[in-house]
Amino acid sequence: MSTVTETHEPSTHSKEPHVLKPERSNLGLMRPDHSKSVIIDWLTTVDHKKIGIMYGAIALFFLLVGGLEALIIRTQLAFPENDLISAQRYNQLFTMHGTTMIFLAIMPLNAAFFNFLVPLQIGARDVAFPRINSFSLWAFVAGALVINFGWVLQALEVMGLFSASGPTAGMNDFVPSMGWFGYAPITGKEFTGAGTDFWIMGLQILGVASLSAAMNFVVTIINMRAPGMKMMRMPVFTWMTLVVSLLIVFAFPAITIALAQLMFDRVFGTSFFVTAGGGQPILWQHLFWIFGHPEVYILVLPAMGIVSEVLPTFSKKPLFGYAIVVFSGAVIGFLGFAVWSHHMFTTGLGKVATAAFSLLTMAIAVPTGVKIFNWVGTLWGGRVRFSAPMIFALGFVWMFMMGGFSGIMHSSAPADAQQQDSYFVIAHFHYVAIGGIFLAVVSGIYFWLPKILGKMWKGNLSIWVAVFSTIGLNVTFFPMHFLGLLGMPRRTHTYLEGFGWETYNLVCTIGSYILAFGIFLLVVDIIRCFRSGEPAGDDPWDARTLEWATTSPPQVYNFGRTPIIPARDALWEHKHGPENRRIQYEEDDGHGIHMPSQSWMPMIASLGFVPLGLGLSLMQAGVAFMGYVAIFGLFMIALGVALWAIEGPGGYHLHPEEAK
Amino acid sequence: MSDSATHHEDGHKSLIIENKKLLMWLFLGSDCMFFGTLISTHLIYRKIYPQEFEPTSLFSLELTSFSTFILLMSSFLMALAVSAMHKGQLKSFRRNTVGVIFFGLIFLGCQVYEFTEFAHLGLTLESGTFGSTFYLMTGTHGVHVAIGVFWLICMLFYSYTGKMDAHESAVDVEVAGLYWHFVDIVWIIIFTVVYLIEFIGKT
Amino acid sequence: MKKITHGFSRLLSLSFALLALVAFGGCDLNTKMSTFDVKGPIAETQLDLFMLTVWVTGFIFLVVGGVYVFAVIKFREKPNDNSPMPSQGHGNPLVEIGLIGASVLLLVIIAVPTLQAIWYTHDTPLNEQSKLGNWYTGDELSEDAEEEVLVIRVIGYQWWWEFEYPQLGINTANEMVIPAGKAVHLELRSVDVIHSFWLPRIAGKVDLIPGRANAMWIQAGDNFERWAEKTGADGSELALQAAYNTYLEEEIHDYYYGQCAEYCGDSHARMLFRATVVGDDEFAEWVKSEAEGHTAPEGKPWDEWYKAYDSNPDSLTGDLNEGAKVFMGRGKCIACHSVEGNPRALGVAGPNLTNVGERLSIAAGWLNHHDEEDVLQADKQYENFVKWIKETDVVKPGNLMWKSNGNGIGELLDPEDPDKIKLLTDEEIHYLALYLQSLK
Amino acid sequence: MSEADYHPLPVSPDTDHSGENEKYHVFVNLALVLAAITGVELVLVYLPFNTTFIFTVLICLSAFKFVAVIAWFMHLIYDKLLLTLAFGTGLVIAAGTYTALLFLFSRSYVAPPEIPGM
Ligand code: HEA
Ligand code: HEA
Ligand code: HEC
Ligand code: CUA
Ligand SMILES: [Cu+2]
Repeated sequence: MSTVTETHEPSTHSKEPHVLKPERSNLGLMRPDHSKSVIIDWLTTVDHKKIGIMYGAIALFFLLVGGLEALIIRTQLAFPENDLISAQRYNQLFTMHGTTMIFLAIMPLNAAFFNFLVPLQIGARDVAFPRINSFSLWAFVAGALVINFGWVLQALEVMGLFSASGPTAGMNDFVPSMGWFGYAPITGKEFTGAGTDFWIMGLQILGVASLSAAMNFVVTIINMRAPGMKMMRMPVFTWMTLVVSLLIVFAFPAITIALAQLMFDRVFGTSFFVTAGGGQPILWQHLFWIFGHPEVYILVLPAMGIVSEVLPTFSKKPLFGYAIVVFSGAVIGFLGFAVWSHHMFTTGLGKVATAAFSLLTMAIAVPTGVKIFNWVGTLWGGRVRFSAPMIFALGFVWMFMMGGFSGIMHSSAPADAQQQDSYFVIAHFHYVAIGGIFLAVVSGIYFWLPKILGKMWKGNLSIWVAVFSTIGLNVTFFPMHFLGLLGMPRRTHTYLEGFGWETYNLVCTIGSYILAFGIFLLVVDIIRCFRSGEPAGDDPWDARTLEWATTSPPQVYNFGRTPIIPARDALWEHKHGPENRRIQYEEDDGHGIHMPSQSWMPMIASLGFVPLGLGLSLMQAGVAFMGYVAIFGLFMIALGVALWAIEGPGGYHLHPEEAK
Repeated sequence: MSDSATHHEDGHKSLIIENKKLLMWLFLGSDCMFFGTLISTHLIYRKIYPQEFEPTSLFSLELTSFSTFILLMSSFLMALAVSAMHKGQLKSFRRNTVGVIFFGLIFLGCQVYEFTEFAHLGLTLESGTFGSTFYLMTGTHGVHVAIGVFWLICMLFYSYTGKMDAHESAVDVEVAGLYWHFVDIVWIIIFTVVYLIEFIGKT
Repeated sequence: MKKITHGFSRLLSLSFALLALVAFGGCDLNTKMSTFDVKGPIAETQLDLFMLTVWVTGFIFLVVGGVYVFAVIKFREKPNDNSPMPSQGHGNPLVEIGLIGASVLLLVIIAVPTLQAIWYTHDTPLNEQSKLGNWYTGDELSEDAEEEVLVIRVIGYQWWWEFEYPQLGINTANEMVIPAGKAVHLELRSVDVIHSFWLPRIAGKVDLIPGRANAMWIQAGDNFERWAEKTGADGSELALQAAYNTYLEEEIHDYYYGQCAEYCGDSHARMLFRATVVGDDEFAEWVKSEAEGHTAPEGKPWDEWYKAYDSNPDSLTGDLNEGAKVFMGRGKCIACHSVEGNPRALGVAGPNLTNVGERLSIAAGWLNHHDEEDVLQADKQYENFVKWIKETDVVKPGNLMWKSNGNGIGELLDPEDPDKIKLLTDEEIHYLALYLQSLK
Repeated sequence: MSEADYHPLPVSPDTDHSGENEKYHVFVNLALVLAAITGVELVLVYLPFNTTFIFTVLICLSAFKFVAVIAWFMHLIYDKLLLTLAFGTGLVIAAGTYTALLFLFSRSYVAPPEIPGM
């Protein structure tokens, strides 16, 4: 193993070098620790950093997929009565675009940051349950596969090689096509085919992945902090992770049950949302948005966390009003549960309910505003350096504010009656999604990739990424406000001439290509950094938090010895603060560092979801033997969990100086 | 599943709550939302279609009270089992756990009986919203009970392997216990809002 | 670093230039479905509220954005800046509280009119003038109906609209007719999936949800009091009334565009509708003609026509008779469509075709045959009928008229060989189109 | 069970279990109370009181049982406050959300089934 190169790491007495050999687990099988094969090493890893990197890579891939879908959408809409793609294909594209972006791109991107950073920021060895962490990752992959499998079937259908014969016989939509919030009753089996089943099963699996990951992070943050890392000393990003994890824990059950009910409607003939049996389709909307609104804060709070790290670093000042920023994050999360019906202002809720949800929604502007004000306060009197991460963070504040303001326009229910389901909504949430979350995530990538890879960015391509993506996103999404107000409904695959929408649509489409070029440059920049970046050093940005105190990239064990944290902004205080705020390290007790063992079982258990999900969905489409495949999947999950329980946690000890 | 990086001495616990215990409480908090969704779905449809279905003609208050009582007692035994484990009294732990498992199985038996009975009388998953919500809700609860029984059986077997560790295993049992009690309190709610209130003024 | 700052400011200026171009560069806000060019109290209330939110947030945007830009520029790192560390301030509770207070205050400015508007749009416009008894000049109404406002039951189907007028006993599709200046109560129902009724220039949308009884108010143009109050006009009662009528005639009387606003399946984009706003007399006339419906071709009574049709169809000749024969016969149109007056055309699965020849569009507003001035163009209309009957599934993929469990016109069987599908021939379609054109 | 397979476990020294014996009595008492309440509930529905009254009492009784099991059987009152927070947040959000949801549904919004054309 490698040696510790941390500058402030006191040297420890050296140990006799010896080679680590994998041991047997309680099952009698060899554990995949210290495997020679890189692939096996990554597949079985329980290292939060590797898991984070995998989350990030997969999420970036899906960002491109979702973006590509958006580009096709935009191309179709460039001209009135365009027939580049059929109505059905268009509907599938926007459904998959929304689902992909939210569940397969932004959420896992956030998860990537959580995984990589949180244990480092709190000075922990790893997350609380490393194997559950691996399970979450692979369950996410399984869900992504199941949701996207429809594209394969759809391709086969187009080639005439497949058609549905089961309960959804005659329907040829194998990719979900009911919108990302899948309002009943269009998800019923009279209206949509197997695509809906893939969507249900995929989201259900992604829900399992998110829930397990979120619980893991709450426990990690509460229990695994280094000595002295009090709650109010934690970096804001870690705080936001905690809030988001709690939101996931409490919001996902609503959609899990709703999806289960929907699945029962489709498979077992229940009538939760089927009008013929007395079901009320509107119940779905409530259950979905009870999850769905907290979900949008699940997406944005990590972005706010990232920005709250970047702004102070590049202003050389502590975050203005740390406690209030943290508190307002928690308030946003909590209030987020009380506003779900603002997505349903046009469903006839009644006066009192409409008024209540209107006012509650407006109230969210206050804690959000507090954050904006404190970010401005952080810049005020600081020394603002325009490094790459900072440019994007500054862009975030501006663009997010704009998106927030259109949110406020929505929150006034009577005004929303004109905006709901029009392009105005699309404009609103793309401003918060691209202008907000996406810019923040890019800022995070520019900020932390040197830590992750140990390599520094080359040159100033980042400026061009900023130029093209910022211009692109404004040109794409600003005109959409006007489109919406001029009456263009969303989710329409084409439109007639003469409604005054032609120019705007063309401009939007051009903008989306500019944006795509910006993102293309980002990918190029990442590849360049990866392939030929210069060594970054431990702390290239003169940053403030603990993750910069270790090596870049960090060692498997994160910190050779556990740091003792004397203050908030621990590294900053260490570098610039008084003597008594230096980071100390715990005495070496000679045992070495205990490392968790790697394992196949989480992956086996979670990949069992693939046959389970596909089996149940294909059963609906009438493919033979799919019931057995589903049962096999169930069996695989059970087996994985059982072996996981029996094999025992294992673990081995590392001595950082060994290799010397 | 003992799976924790802090398994050995190098972990630092900020608050001295066992990881697993915290995890279980979080899960239970989450489970409140799960059952909240199920129960409220049921109540909503009862509220808007009060005339659609007359459940008192199906429900047997005697049977349900009996199974409620059984579940409460199992909860009591579970509490004793956890306590025994903390005191290191393996024998007492086993005795109580067998009781819990036994009662759990009786409860499941009652539920299976109830379901088949109702199905005979014409209430099925397909018979309107009442059937749908009732079966999914009580069924999900039943699955929870079944998982709990399975878990405790595993614990019981494990106690004979001699691998039990004083502290770790006590926590494991406590966590299983928390789960079991939660299943019990969910039933307390269901018993009242799904069964009992239907009978008010109808007897 | 200098280069970066440079790039950043260039980026800002460039994007602003583009934004300005897009936002203000010759765009017309008075389009067919614009929420700016509104008519009537409901859409006006909604627009006013929207503009209020724009002003308030715009104000905040300028202030906060201004301070923000100022901070970024003022406190940027200057080259050769050797001054010590910036002061490490952690926050200032007074500033925070002040800003929170200010935000709350600004929100109240939005919140109060919001509440008023919620109540207003939910239970307004029931005014004396809108009661049917006070303006409806057509046939006798029941006593209850005289005291009520006009009710229209809007029923959403994949992908067309049915408009039923229960008090007047008529039923039409895709193009509704409403009186100017009167409040109208809409009952919104759906039979399949969720749709949403959106007539932007008259009112914001409300959804049609299966299993749910939704309702909304619409009103095209102000009623007399509101108009008088707004214009501040005064004069004799008679002069005022005349001025008011001119206002209705010139500003409100119009052809309005609406569209389904909730995703409802494949052809959601092609589920449009129209509302014609007319004066009281014109409305009564329209109701009368809807209720009477049509006679058989050449003014024949239907029982006579059917007698001839049943005994010897060949005796019925001429374009319209040929069309009617296909309509009642091989086309099976009457299985799904009703035509008022025709005793056998009683189908309910498709739109009511009474006066379909008068409508300016078919296929739920997707195929239009009117010019800029909303005047019907007969040749375009003919083309559209032909196109619709010939390529129903192309115009609206997934449409029930084309395929519907063997009843659709894409599934018509050959009478000679019932195992084969035989679509309508061009000739048959030609006659059908002529016949449909004659339904006015 | 023979003595042979009786393996007493050493009590881990780091945790204090002196309270376990008192808990035993608490548990027994609680079990009795819970059983009694269940009995009372059962009788209650048969009594000819005002329905709202019975309804309220039933809800209160079951809420008490609910809280009691959590507090004592599940040790919450003996445990760290943080656990109460973790669980309580979920409970409060669930209770609040779903109570609100119940009020959002009303019979007056249910459309009568006869729709022309159906
Ligand atoms: C990604 C995250 C995200 C975020 C952060 C937000 C933030 C907000 N959203 Fe948004 N929203 C979405 C994602 C998001 N939204 C999505 C995806 C949809 C559509 C779903 C779909 O239909 O597909 C949607 C839809 C949506 C609707 C429904 C529209 C409709 O369909 O009719 C509404 C209605 O109220 C709304 C409101 C708000 C409000 C009030 C905020 C607030 O949190 C914003 C608060 C921020 C500010 C206000 C700016 C900064 C504040 C200040 C500078 C302080 C001073 C300001 C004031 C006093 C006003 N949103
Ligand atoms: C966080 C989420 C997120 C993100 C990031 C985006 C990103 C984008 N969205 Fe998204 N969008 C949604 C969430 C998001 N969207 C949701 C939830 C909906 C609602 C869905 C529904 O109605 O159900 C929606 C709907 C939606 C619509 C409305 C469709 C309709 O209602 O009919 C449109 C239309 O313009 C659109 C456009 C775009 C564009 C142009 C981008 C761009 O920002 C994308 C930019 C990215 C790229 C262009 C990728 C880069 C690509 C390359 C570099 C090419 C090379 C790649 C390969 C060869 C692999 N989106
Ligand atoms: C199986 C049922 C069915 C049959 C048979 C049928 N139609 Fe239709 N028709 C419909 C439906 C449903 C619509 C609404 C389609 C839409 O706009 O989405 C429709 C719409 C129309 C319209 C447009 C009405 C409008 O105002 O938009 C015309 C015209 C029409 N049909 C004519 C015909 C003729 C002529 C025939 C016979 C050759 C016929 N239909 C047979 C179901 C049917
Ligand atoms: Cu009907 Cu969209
Ligand atoms: Cu929302």
